[in-house]
This record gives sequence, structure tokens and C-alpha cells, in this order.
Amino acid sequence: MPNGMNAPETTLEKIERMDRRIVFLAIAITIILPLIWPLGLPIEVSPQVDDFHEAIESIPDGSVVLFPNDYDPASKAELYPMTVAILHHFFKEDRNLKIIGLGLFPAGPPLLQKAFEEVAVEQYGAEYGKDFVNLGYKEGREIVMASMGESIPKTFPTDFFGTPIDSLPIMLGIKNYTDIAILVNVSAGYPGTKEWVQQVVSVFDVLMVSGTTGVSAPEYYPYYNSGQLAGMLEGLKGAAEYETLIEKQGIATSGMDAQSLGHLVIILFIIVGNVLFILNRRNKTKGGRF
Amino acid sequence: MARRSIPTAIAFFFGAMMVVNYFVPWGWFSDRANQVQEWGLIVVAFAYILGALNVMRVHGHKIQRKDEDWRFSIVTIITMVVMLGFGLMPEQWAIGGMERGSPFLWMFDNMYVPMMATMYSLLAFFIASAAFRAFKVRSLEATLLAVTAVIVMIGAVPLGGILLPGSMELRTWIMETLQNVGKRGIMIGVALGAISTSLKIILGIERPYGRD
Amino acid sequence: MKWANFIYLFLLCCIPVMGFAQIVPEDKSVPELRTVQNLQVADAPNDAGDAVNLFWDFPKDIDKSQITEIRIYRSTDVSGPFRQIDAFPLVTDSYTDEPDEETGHIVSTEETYYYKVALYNGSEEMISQVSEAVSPEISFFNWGRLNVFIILGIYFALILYFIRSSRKGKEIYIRTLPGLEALEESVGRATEMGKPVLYMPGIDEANNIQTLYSMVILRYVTQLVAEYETPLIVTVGKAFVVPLAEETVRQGYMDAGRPDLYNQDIVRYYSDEQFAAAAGVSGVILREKPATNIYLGSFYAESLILAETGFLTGSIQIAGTGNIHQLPFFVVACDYTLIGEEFYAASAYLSKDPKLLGPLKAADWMKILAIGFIGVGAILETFGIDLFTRLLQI
Amino acid sequence: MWETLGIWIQVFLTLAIFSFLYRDNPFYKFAEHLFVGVATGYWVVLQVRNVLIPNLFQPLFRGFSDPWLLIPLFLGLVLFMRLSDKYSYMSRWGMAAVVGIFAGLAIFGFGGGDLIIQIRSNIMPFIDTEAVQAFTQNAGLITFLNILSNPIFIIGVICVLFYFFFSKEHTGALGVVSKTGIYLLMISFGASYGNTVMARISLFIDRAQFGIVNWIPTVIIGVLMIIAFVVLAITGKVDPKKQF
Repeated sequence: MPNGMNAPETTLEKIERMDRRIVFLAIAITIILPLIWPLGLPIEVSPQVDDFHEAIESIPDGSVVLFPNDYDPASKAELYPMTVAILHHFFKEDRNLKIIGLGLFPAGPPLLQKAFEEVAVEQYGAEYGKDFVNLGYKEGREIVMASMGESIPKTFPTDFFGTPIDSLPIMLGIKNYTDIAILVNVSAGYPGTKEWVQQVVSVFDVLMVSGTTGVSAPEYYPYYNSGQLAGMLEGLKGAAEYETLIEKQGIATSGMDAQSLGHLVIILFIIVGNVLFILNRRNKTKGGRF
Repeated sequence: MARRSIPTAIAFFFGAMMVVNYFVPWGWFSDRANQVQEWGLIVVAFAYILGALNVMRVHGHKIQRKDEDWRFSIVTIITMVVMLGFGLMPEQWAIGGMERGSPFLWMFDNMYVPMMATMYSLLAFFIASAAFRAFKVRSLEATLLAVTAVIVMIGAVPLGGILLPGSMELRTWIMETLQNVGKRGIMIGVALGAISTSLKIILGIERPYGRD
Repeated sequence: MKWANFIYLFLLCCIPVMGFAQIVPEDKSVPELRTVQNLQVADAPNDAGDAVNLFWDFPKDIDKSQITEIRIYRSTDVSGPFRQIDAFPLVTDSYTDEPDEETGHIVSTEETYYYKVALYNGSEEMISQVSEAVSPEISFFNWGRLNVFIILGIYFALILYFIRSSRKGKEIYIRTLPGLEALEESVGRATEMGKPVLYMPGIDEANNIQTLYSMVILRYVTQLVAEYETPLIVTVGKAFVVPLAEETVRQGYMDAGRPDLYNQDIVRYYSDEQFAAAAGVSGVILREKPATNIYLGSFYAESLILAETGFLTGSIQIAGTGNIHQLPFFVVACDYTLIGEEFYAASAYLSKDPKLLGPLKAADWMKILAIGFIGVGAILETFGIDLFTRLLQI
Repeated sequence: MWETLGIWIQVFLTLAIFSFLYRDNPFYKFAEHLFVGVATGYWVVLQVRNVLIPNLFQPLFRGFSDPWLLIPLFLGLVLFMRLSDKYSYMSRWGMAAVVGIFAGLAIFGFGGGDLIIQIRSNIMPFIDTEAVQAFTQNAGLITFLNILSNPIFIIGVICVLFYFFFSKEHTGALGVVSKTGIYLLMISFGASYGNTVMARISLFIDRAQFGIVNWIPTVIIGVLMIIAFVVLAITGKVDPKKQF
């Protein structure tokens, strides 16, 4: 119930209760313009991103990496740049890492495949089935995670293309989580990081790092604090910082200018809103509801 | 009476089976329990047909009654039927299946995906308008909410680190400490609520599947 | 208070038991050179009796990069013959011998096994000494989860106890929850305005307990709207929730004695796609202009789309969820928000049914227990005693 | 050809959804109804092809390898009994089975995963010796705050838990503690909210980049839509000042 329905509104009050479409327009302009004409603002690296980088550096050469990409096009904006940056890190030095990709979102594996082809194959000449594999999607959420603890080949008898995985050299000798050096998860929500922690890290004691959307990141900080996650990337910013660490500037870095300005405009709106609120409250004899 | 207790008995049987499975690692039993979980997913899959029927019915009624905007309901029904038709056609047919190059996937890629992404991106605007409206210093609660949000926003972008040195570290500290205090308290409470709800459902005290 | 004493006693007894469960057997070392040392074998605990764990150490002076393969040998007799059962290129210090359907390899509870581990450098292999005998055992209880069992046991006992005592007529007080007070009022307001009430039970599948719980609340809400004869719209974002919601709503109208008010257009399915549902429900909010929007259940990113659209039409908005990440948006954009556990108190609050009030009281006692663990644990930790942390190890 | 058409459709639907920010309008209504239709069809097909056929029909009707599958078949089919008046009670059997399974699984997801782990990770010493050391070496705001972290965690979580007390009136000492609890919750919510802004802007950046890459259709369709809105406003069919 808006207060002051009866009293005539002053100009300041009108501005305070302005049409929200003005906010919308301001946001749209401040984000679109820097995308067309970038500014090139600098980037700082946060500790959890450093830990993430460190965790991947720490695994021995030639180890097997489980790389579940649990997101779909809805979170592509934030997470796809992350997948790309992580793949650069895997393949950039010739560490002979074996990457096992999969996805627990139905529309996830095609995105992962696209990233594999764009980065691993085109830029580093990695070979499908030898250096990396895409196991595809499997229905069952947590059940899939748990049954991979029993046997990965049994959970995923075929890969993304329907090839039986025992015909792929990369899968030789890989049974379950005991053969995995690190679990690198890129996650948009459920099923994702939380479930991998609950079902895999706490049960099979696997080293795990996670890249998440900005919105789910706060939920996973407890896992990072309790050591269940060895490192975290959050959102486009995490991806941009990671790009800085691995010295491969990409789409995430270019989006950060728009980010910075977008934040600035929202903060300005909040400040202006509060100034108006205080002025209006002072002008009124009675403070209304609050 | 007997008819009434059947659903409760079924829910109890399957629920208790999952509970026992957590503590009993005996292979034979956990195989059965896993099998039952798969059954659950199969039963759920049948419900999608009910869902499609619901869409048909609700929009069909709108068209029948010539409600406001009834013409748009035709769009829903037609696209649903087209999608079902293409998707359920056998792969051997040129226009069937859901492989690359099929009309089904074409519709998914060119309609479903962009609309999903765009709908999601509306949040960039709503998060700003909600903040503009609600982040006012009208009470201590609202002030704390607004001030913390602004600090975190400043620290979240590289520009913030330049305008306000140390804001990135401060943000990390807030996210790791202050933020988690609330989270953890809620998580413990939510877990308690969820566990007791699960127990009530298994014991038939609350019956979300209905009763007679 | 007698009951509380009993619980304390029970807890006291549990602590040593849980302590014992954490004890790990000591290492017995046999020195050996050039190949793996201290080969330990043990029945894998808490399993179905079909796995044996092997652990070993590497000599300090060994160059691990020379090792190209580790080979595992097994025999049912201490003197052999030993047969190679596995080989892998990873340099690890443990292995689990498990059955493999494809190769027909089995691990049986009937047999006694002896193991050897060999390091292979491409040309020669260095075999370790024979391990001790081991035979796998079936465990019928996962002792590693004893603490979960005990804590849940206490909780279940408390729930059942308080249900019983409140059924016997013992009053259980429940504090005022403004969100739920507002729920009743807002239904009345919708009636006055002649507008419908919108109820959305989240967009999550029935495997989320919040969705199931939302159905329970929906029944009370339906009874409420039935009394006022206010139209109801239930928007659903998961197919399996459609029959659940239809059943619940029909039940609610029946309980209120108004089965005639039920119709098939109340529950509307907007596909499993989160944002299709968000688009569809936004449309309902803008075009049918419900006076009250109730969002109770598991919500994700669509929460703010719905709440901001609802704000536009001036509806009273009441939200409640256990999804921590969406609470900030509901708190900011809705009139009332049930935070976390408050959401789970709704059915008890609305019904005042002793069966449902009991569990709330039990949850309060569990919170005391949690506070006790955190408080006492923190004091002990300050003095370097990590007893509680180990008790809660999962 | 199909690809170009696809891009134009994508651009049109993207702009149609964005037009919702201006106000409810026929373009948005069209996109919304299309979306619900496509998504419903998509999910039915996905479930039939990924679950029902491989996990139920194949093993059941090609070789009858697992007769136990008759149980989920039965439980699934009885769901449709709700379409009949007389036998609709049978549909509850299927629902009850699924509800039971999910409720049983939920107990341990929360019991083991959240309840105990969260309590456990909050058991910490009041004085974090490492943080104290760090502070003595490098005195500053953050190192000082890090010393405070542990006490804040211990006392803060206790306060929040007291806020969730239902069976006692929040007055007196409990009132003070629970009030502190709600303040901490608000700080926590503020932090999450502020932290989410970035993610949401990223989403729009992605859509904006799509528009910039395909700028020709974007500009053409955008201009046509604006013309349509102007025409609607002039003819009085829609009121541009109102948002719905």
C-alpha cells in the first residue's frame, strides 16, 4: 500500500517513484556501449581464483581430470568463457592431462563439445579419445554421480557420439573416482557443485575445484571454507581473472568493462534513490510508514 | 480403509528403503535400492504426458471460451504439437528424431535457447530496479542490507578496486565471513526442516500425494 | 523435563561410541628396499564384502618418474602362484581390489587373499613382499555413518515424542510469523477486490522436499480460498508436480466442503523450462492481475522476474523458500518472506495441528543441540581439543 | 537458408522478450506462448526418448530382460487413472511411490551433507593463531578482520539459530539475540544480492554481444518493432505510459 496516496506528490517524490523503465534504459546503454567501444580497464586476481589455478597446477603430469560441465545455454554467458579458459589451462603446457568431460544438464554436453573443438582441437591439436573425451549427458542427477563411484564405464557405456567408451584409449584403466586426480566442475546450480561435494567429495575424498555462476557462488563458499572445494571461480569475473592468470585474454576480459560500468550505474541509482528518500522524508511533517 | 492406506504404505515402503540403504552397504540391498530409484525416474517420465495434456486442456478451454488473448493460446498448442510430432518421429525419417540437423533440434536451437537466455537476461534490469526501489535507509535492517550490497558491488568489479582501494579484499572477507554466518545458520535450520518434513511424509503424517 | 535428561544421558553414551568408531588401526612396518614398502591390506570397510584395500609406501630415494606402471598380483595361497590382476600407469599409493564384471574378476568372501605389488619401469619389474592374509567381509552397517545415525535417531525420537505429548493435549506455543499472518489477510483482501490468488509451488521437481512441502501448504491455502470463494491459480513448472497439485487442490476444496469450486483450469503447467514458466507466470500476473501472489517452494533465478512483475501490478507478495541463494531477492522485492526454516513451519502454523506442531518443537531442541555443539566445540577447540570435530566427521 | 532464417527468428524472439521491459505487448505475448509450447513439447520428447524408451520399453519389450520393470510401468500407467472419476484414487499409488523415494533420499542429502557438515565446519577455535600471526606481521584492516572471523562465525551462527526458534516468544535476552540474528541475515542477504549483480549483467552482455554480432537483423527487426509500437500508441491501442 503506497503511502501518500491522498497527499499531492512533490516533484522530488515523483522523481523518487519514477518509472522504472528509466533505470532499464540507463542499464542497457551503459552495458551496450562499452561492448562496441571497449575501455580496457585493469583486472585484479582474488585468492580463491589463485587457489583454483594452484590446484590444477598441483596435479602430476599425465593425470586424469574429470570435467563435468553442468550448465546449459541459460548460463552460457557466465560459464562458457570459464570452460574455455580452463581448457586453455589444461592444454597450454604440454602436460599430457587426460580430460574426461561430461554434463548433467541435458543441453550441456553440446556446449562442452563446442568448447573442446574450439580450444583443444583447433588451438592445441589435441585428439579426441586420446587427450580428451566427452561422455555426454546422463539422466539421473545425484544417482549418476554416485554410480560413477562404482564404475565410470558402466555409468557411461557410450560417449557423446554413441561410441562405446572401451574403444577409446583415454578410458583404459579408468574405473572410478580412485583414478581421478582432480574433479573440475563448472556448475550452474542443480545438479552441480553442491551435489558433487555431497555425493563425491564427502564420500570418495576427491580433490575438487569448481567454477560457478555468480549467484550460486555464495552458496558454495562454505564448501570452499571447509576445504571441500580447493578453489573457486565465480562468474564472468572469475573467468576474466583466470584469463589473466593463464595469460590468455578472451571474451570474459572484454565483458568486464561493461560489468564495471553496469555496477557503477546501479550504485549511482541506489545513492540517488537514498538522497531523494532522505530529502522527501525531511520535507514531510509525518514520516509515513517508516 | 484399506484403499486409503495403500498410498501411505507405498510411500513408507519406498521411503524406508532409501533410508535403510544409506546405512546398510550390503550389495544386494543397495542394488535393489538403486533399481527403485530408477523406477522413480521412470514414473516421473510418465507425468510429462500428463503435463502436455494439462497444457492442451488449459489452452483449449481458453480457445473454446474465446478468452482475452485466446489467439495466442493457438500458438502454444500448435508449437507444442509440432515439437512433439518432429521429436517423436522415428530417426529414420528425414524430418524425425532429435539429432543434429533435425527440425526438432532446429526449433530448440532457434526458439527455445534464445528465449531462455533472453528471459534470464531480463534479470540484469530487474536486479537494478529492485535495488533502486528497496535499498533505502528506512530501517536498520534495510540499511544493513543496502550498505553490504553496495560494498560487495563495488568490490566485485575491477573498477571498484581502483576507485576504492582495498574494496576487493573487503568484499572477499564479507563474502567469506559475514555472508556465510547467515548462510550457515539458514542451512542448519533448513536441513532440520527438510529432515522432519521427509520423516513426516514417509510416516504418512503429511501426504502430498493426497488422501481419500 | 524427564525426557530431556534421558536425551542427555543418551548423548553422553553416544560420545564414546562415536569416538571408538574413529579409531584407525596402527601401522606395522616391514622395511623393504627398491620397490614399494609397508604393503598393507585391509578389508574395505562398510561395503558389501567385495573389496579389499591395499596401501603402500614408496622408498624415499626412488625416482617416481621412472615408474611406468604399477602391477597388482594376487593369490589365494601365501606361496603362490600369484596372478597379475591389474596394472595401471598412475603412480599412486593405494589400490582397491574390486570385482569386474567385464573381465570376470571376482573378490569373494569365501577366499583368503595374498597380494604383491610390483613397480615396472618399462624393462624390469620389482616385486614387493607378500602381504598379510585378508578376507573380505560383508558389513551390514556402515559404521562410518554411525554419527549420522545417532543424530538423526535423536531427532526422530524427539519428533515422535513431541507429537505424542502434544496429542495428549500439551499446548505447544508457536511465535507469530508475520508472513503467515499476512497470508490469511491477503486472501481476504483478494476476495474484497474480486481478484484471484496466485500460488506457485516453486519450479523444482518433486525430488526437492520443498516442492512436496509446498503441496502441504497449498492444501491449507486452498481451504482458505474455498471459504472466501476466491478464485485460485496454481502455476506449475515441473510435470510431476501437475498431478500432485491437482490432487492437493481438489483435496483442499473437498476438505472445505466446496468440491464444486474445483475446476481443471486451476492448475496450469508451463513446461519444465524454468524461463518458459517465468514468462508464462509473468503473463498471468500482468493479465489476470491476482491480488495476492504466493511463492512457496524451491525457486531459482526466476524469483526476481516474478517478484518484480508482481510488484508492478501492486499485488501483495508472500514468498518463502529454503533456497538460500534466492532469499535475498524475495526479501528485497516481496512484502513478506519466510526465511529458510520459517517456510517449513508454515503447515504447522496454518493448521495448528498438534501432529505438526510437535516436529517444530523437536527442531528447536535440535537447534539447542547444534548450538551446544558449536559453543562447547569452539571452547574445546580454543584449547586445542578437536573431539567434536572428529565426532562429526563423515 | 535454414541457418539465416534461424538467426532472424532468434533475433526476433530475443527482441520480443526484451520488449517486455517496455510493457506487456502482442510481441511478448506471442513469444511467451511460443516458448511454453516449444518447451512443453521439448521436455515430453526428451523424457520419452531418454527415459521411457531406453530404460523401460527397450528392456521390457525387446527380450523382457527385467520383469521387475513391470512395477514402474504399472505405477506410471496408474497416474493416468486420474482422468477417470471412478478410479482416480489409483493415481495416488504412483505419486506415493515417487514421493516416498524422493523423501527418503532427501533425509540424507540434508542429514549427512548439510546438517552435520555445516555444524562441524563451524566448530573452530575462538582465536585463530594463524590470523593473529598474520596480523602481527602485517597489521591492516583485512588482517584485523580475519582475527574477528572466528568469533563472528561462532557467535553469529548461534544468534541466527536462535532467530529460528519457534516455540519461544522473542523477548528479553532471546529477543536481543534473535534481533542480532536477523541483522546478520540481512547483511548476508545484502552480500549475496550485491554479488549476484555481476552474474545478471553477464547475461545481458551475452545477449548484447549476440545482437552486436548479428547487427543487421537486429537493427531491421528492432526498427520495425519500434514502428509497430508507435503505430499502436498513436491509434490508441496501447497506452505507452502504463506497463501492463
